[in-house]
Amino acid sequence: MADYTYTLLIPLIPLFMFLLLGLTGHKMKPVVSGLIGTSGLGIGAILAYATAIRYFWTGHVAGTSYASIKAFEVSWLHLTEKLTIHLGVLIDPISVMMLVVITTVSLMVHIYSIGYMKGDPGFYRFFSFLSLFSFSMLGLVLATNIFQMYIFWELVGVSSFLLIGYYYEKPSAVAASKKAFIVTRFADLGFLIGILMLSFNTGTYDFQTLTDPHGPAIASLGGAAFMGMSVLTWSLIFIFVGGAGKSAMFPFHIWLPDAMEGPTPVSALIHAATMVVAGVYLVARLFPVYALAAPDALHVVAWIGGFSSIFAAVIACTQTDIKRVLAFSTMSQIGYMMLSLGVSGFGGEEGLGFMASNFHLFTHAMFKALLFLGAGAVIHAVHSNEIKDMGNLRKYLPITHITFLIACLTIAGIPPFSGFFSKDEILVAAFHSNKILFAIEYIVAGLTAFYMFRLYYGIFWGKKTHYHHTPHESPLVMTIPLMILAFGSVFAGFLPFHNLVTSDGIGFESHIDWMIAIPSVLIGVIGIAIATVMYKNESAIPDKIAATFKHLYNWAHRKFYMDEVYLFVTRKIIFRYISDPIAWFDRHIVDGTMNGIAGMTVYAAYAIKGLQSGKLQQYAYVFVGGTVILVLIFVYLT
Amino acid sequence: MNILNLFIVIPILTVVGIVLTKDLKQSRLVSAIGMGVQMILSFILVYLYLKERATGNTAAMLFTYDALWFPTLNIHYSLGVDGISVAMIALTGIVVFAGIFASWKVTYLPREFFISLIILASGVFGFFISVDLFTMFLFYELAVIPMYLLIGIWGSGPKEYSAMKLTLMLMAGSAMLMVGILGIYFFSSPDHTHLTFNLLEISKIRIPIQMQRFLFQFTFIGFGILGALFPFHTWSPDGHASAPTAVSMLHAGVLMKLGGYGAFRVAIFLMPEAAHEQAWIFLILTSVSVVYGAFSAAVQNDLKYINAYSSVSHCGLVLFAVLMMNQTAMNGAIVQMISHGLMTALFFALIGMIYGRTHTRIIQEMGGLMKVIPFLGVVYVIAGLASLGLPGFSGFVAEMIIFTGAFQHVDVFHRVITIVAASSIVITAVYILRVVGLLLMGPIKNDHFLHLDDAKWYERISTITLVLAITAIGVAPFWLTNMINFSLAPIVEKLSAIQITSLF
Amino acid sequence: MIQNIPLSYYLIISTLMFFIGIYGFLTRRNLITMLMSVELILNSVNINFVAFNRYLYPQQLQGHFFMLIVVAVAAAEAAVAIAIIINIYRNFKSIDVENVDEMKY
Amino acid sequence: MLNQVMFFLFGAMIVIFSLLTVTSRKILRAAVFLLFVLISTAGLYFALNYNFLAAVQLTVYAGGIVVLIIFSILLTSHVSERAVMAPLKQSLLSALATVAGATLTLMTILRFTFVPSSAADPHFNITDVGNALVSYNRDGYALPFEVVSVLLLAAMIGAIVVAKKEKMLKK
Repeated sequence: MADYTYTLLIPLIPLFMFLLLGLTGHKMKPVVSGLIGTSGLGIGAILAYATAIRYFWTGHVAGTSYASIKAFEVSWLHLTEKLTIHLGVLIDPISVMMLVVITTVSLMVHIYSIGYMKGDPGFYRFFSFLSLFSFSMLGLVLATNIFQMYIFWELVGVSSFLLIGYYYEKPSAVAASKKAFIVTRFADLGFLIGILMLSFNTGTYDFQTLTDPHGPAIASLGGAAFMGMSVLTWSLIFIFVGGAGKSAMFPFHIWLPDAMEGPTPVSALIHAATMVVAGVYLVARLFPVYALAAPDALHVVAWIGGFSSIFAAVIACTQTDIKRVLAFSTMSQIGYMMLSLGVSGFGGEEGLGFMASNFHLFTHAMFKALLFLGAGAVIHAVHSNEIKDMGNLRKYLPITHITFLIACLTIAGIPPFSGFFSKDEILVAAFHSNKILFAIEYIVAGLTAFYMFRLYYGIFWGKKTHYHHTPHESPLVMTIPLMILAFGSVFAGFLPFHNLVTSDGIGFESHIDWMIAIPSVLIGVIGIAIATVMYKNESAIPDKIAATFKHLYNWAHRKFYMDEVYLFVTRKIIFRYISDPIAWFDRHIVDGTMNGIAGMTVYAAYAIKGLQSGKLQQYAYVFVGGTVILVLIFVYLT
Repeated sequence: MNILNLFIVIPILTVVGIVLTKDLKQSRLVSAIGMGVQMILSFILVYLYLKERATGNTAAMLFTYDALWFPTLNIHYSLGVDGISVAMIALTGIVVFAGIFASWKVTYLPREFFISLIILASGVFGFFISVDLFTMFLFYELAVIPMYLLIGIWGSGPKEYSAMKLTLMLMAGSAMLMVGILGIYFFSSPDHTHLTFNLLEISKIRIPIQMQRFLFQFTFIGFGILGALFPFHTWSPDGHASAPTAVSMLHAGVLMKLGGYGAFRVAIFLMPEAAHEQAWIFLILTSVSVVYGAFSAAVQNDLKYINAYSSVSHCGLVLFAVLMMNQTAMNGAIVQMISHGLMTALFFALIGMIYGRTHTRIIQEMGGLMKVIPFLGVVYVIAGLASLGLPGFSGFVAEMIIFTGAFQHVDVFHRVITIVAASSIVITAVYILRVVGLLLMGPIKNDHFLHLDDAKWYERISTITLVLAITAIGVAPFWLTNMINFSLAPIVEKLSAIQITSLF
Repeated sequence: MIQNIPLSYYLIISTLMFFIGIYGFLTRRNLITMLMSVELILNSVNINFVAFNRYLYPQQLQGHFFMLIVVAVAAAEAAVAIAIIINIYRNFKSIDVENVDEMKY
Repeated sequence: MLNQVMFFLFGAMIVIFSLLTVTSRKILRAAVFLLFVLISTAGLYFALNYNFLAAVQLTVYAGGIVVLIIFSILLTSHVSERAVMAPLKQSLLSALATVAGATLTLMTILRFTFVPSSAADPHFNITDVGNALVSYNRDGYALPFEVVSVLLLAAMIGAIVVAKKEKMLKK
């Protein structure tokens, strides 16, 4: 077995960069700090590629399954006799794939940010946070056990919080960062409960032990049943809640659109390509347990994914902030991945959905990062997020235009771009499992094509907009990452994923099912066509349609009032009906009781003090009366 | 000379030294040196302890020292430490040291201030090294009493009220405690011939169950009041809000730990049967504390109140874990004590520093401070993140050990209540982020705040010491937990020897 | 000679005198009259001592001496009390007991 | 027979004059009533054949204390001054307590049967009393005698000190 210990360096280098930049960054020149951060990621990316090539090709004996290798592990915290938290590096197909995704996108974002964040006073802070995020994300995907994953899961959440709130003087950014953290934190509670239940029942945190099809975890799948489902199922559902929180699945998705308050490269890195797919990765990581021991939990995953994908797609059609459109699109695409995992079986052809999900994760990372970075370039040029402030930009931003178009075609599933391949696999998997979900996915495919081209036309074609100063193409340091990612978007589809990333590590034959692919392409094309008619040139059709379906439009535009529901729950219920009464209760009832006791003591003291009146005859009276009563009691009443 | 005696001697010498000084500069220098030595001494103690254990010494208490003090009642001046107390001593050393630097600018009666502070500290040290219940109680009182002066004289706001409230409630706790301790004393010998106050000797016998039922409540509530057990926690917000910075630090950071430590060392250790029987009541109370404190903190507007309620929540978790009575949860309780001690001391230090600059503690009146005082801002964020349980800081370690340990309980009731308590991590995030958002981020609301100075060197010493300690535990908790585990093992063995009858 | 009169008659008289004295002590406002009430009380006790001595232990002298001592104490008490009363009168210009209530709280 | 008459006469006088002492509105008159009470008590002692005691009663009480009281009355109030009486409520409550106490005591006394000593009438004289008073033997009263002397001395000095004028104190 090959030695992969060096992979430890992949997360550790960004950590070192974080500490270096965080502690000494304020003394550096901005560019230097940017270059340091980027170079750290560069080394990481090279190591990741080397690992991937070694693992999948050069170091791999053809025809055998891809083993899962514990490259490194130390015991960190001993909890009980059975449970010990380890920190380590686990190398297996999905972690290697994620390594490649994360380092690639992160590197691109680093390079891009050198241009994008130029002149920002917190330059070094930005790069140190990016490094922190990269470290956490890499640690997450390399986790050897579920607790390590939880640790990095939290770290990822915090770096996301820090980066969303990067413009900390902007109240909306602060609010968004808080929202993101708290919503995901709430979901993480579910994750934690899931971990506690899972570890209580299986006595291990270790992924290899947990996911071993013949291991104790899956063998002990029974356990006490609760509400018709085994405890294991419940624990897996709770764990999925954590994943749903990070991956912005319904109903935890509300933080994602607001998270767009962060700098655009951050949105590209965290809220499009890497962190938000952590939920998918989590389910994929525990996939054998889900598939073999708790199919019910997997159904939950599938339905939540399916619902989220169509829900987000509908909202995306009505949003006017380009980053929010992309955010909902992200949510929709992650719904795809979740659904794909949910409909998958375990092993061989059965595991098509698993493969498709990871495949889509891979391609999605490329094209969604590209879309965000492109959007960033546009925003950089026009200093606005709103579609209405844009239009006809294709002349000013040619490179951005072309790369953006490629990304749009990719996400719409037009062959031969990579999105077509991954999406097709998902559709096939869904088709073989559940026809309703399959139908949903068809609709979503159409909607996706529609809103992406609505966005594309809105930005690069459409109305003639007058700009205060002529928009100009971004510098090379920003456009080169665009081009590289565009290259990835186009060609990533040709990777033989079905041989590399499978549910049981054994490759299988996969081919395009044209009976499913052709209609899906057609639907995509129809979506594009409608968008072309409506948005290519200024036209009144969109407004008319919006007027016709006024209520639906309003509902979708307001994101189905989910924010309001949450606000209601937090502001009204939690703050007004729980916290405020508790605080009041504490100040007045609990503390009042304490003060009351003190007050009674004082009152009693005053009352007793009054007896001491100085009136001699009163004393004598009490004395006499007391004596009489005592005599009465002791002589006659006893 | 036994090293433990030094923990009493050095504060006394320091106090004498301060008496001899003339002004603020000299007295704070003497205090800083004295407490610096004390801190180093506590680290040396940790080192010596580990070394001693490494040589295979498995006695329950190390470095024991015993002198007969009052023969008629068989009271001894008896010292000794195990892994738990060593850890607590290290915590105290750090917090006191940081506290001295946080009160660098006390101008009103500085000598008296430092003397009271150090007497308080010596009480805490004495409490942790005592093996004899009587001396333990004596030191406990020694730690509580100066609090009245410190808050009543150097406090702010309604300081007389707060000082009175705090002292009276803690005294009520002491009264219950004294009943408990005397009760234990009179049942410390099965044939009533050799009554003793010695913890270890008492632990070998079995106090009659009827007495345990009665005494357990007294001792547990007595210590629980100091450990902010719901509904006896209300001294905490008022007391902390009025106390001067260093006192808040010491009080929340160390003194409240006396409650948890005592509840564990005296109440549960000596009366395990009653503890098992009555744990459920207190588990409910503590889990209420945990959640309730967090919810209360979410709507407070005064920084100190927020932190005081947060302390209620976190200290509730300590007692909660202690009551779970298994090795892991108890270990977590001790780590949580240390972690919370450091975090809350850091918080109070920062609040004091911010208050010293802005002259307000109402969060709505501040905003955007990150831009003007970046050092303090960053440290505040670190403290906040540590408090809400971010991996890499001590809070996460402690909470995770507690929750994992508590969830290992065979009883369903205990597991359910663990989930209830665990839900506090979300609410904690809510109030911490609320403060961070309102205080440090957003636009600056008051022009006066534009010209604030960032931390001075002494403030940096204070905060950096604490941050380093928090991070050290967060990154490498294993040495701490191992140290604690070793000493916990016999205690837990004793506890688990008892037949547990499930309540539900 | 004494056979015709039972001991309890003496006791009844002394009891009545005692309680009349108490009544006086409780109701008179003038300190001197209160002192007089006290004398009544003491006197009633003397009657008891003497009567018991005479009826129950005629051979012994305890009753005598108690009575004598009480008389002496009463004399001393009266002397000191009157000194105090005069002093009070000097300070308060009154010997009404209602006015002398400084010693409180 | 005469004996009984004497007893009832003195008894009635004691009760009546006691009542008058505590109810009279003129202070001087109250003092005189007190004198009568004390004299009647002396009469009772005579009836009991305790002549020495009766004599002491007359000289010390009637002669000494009452005179002292009358002096002080004259010093502190006007002869014609009418005493302020307690309010009705106080009187009633006091009467209630007093009557209750008296009833209780009387009930107790009457329930108990005293058996008078069957011994012969004593025939000791003043000499015996005097001897016993200064005797330090088993039945002697030298110690109480001395104690009372000291007490009287102390009272005397105390009374002088207390009653002395401020001016004199300052010197």
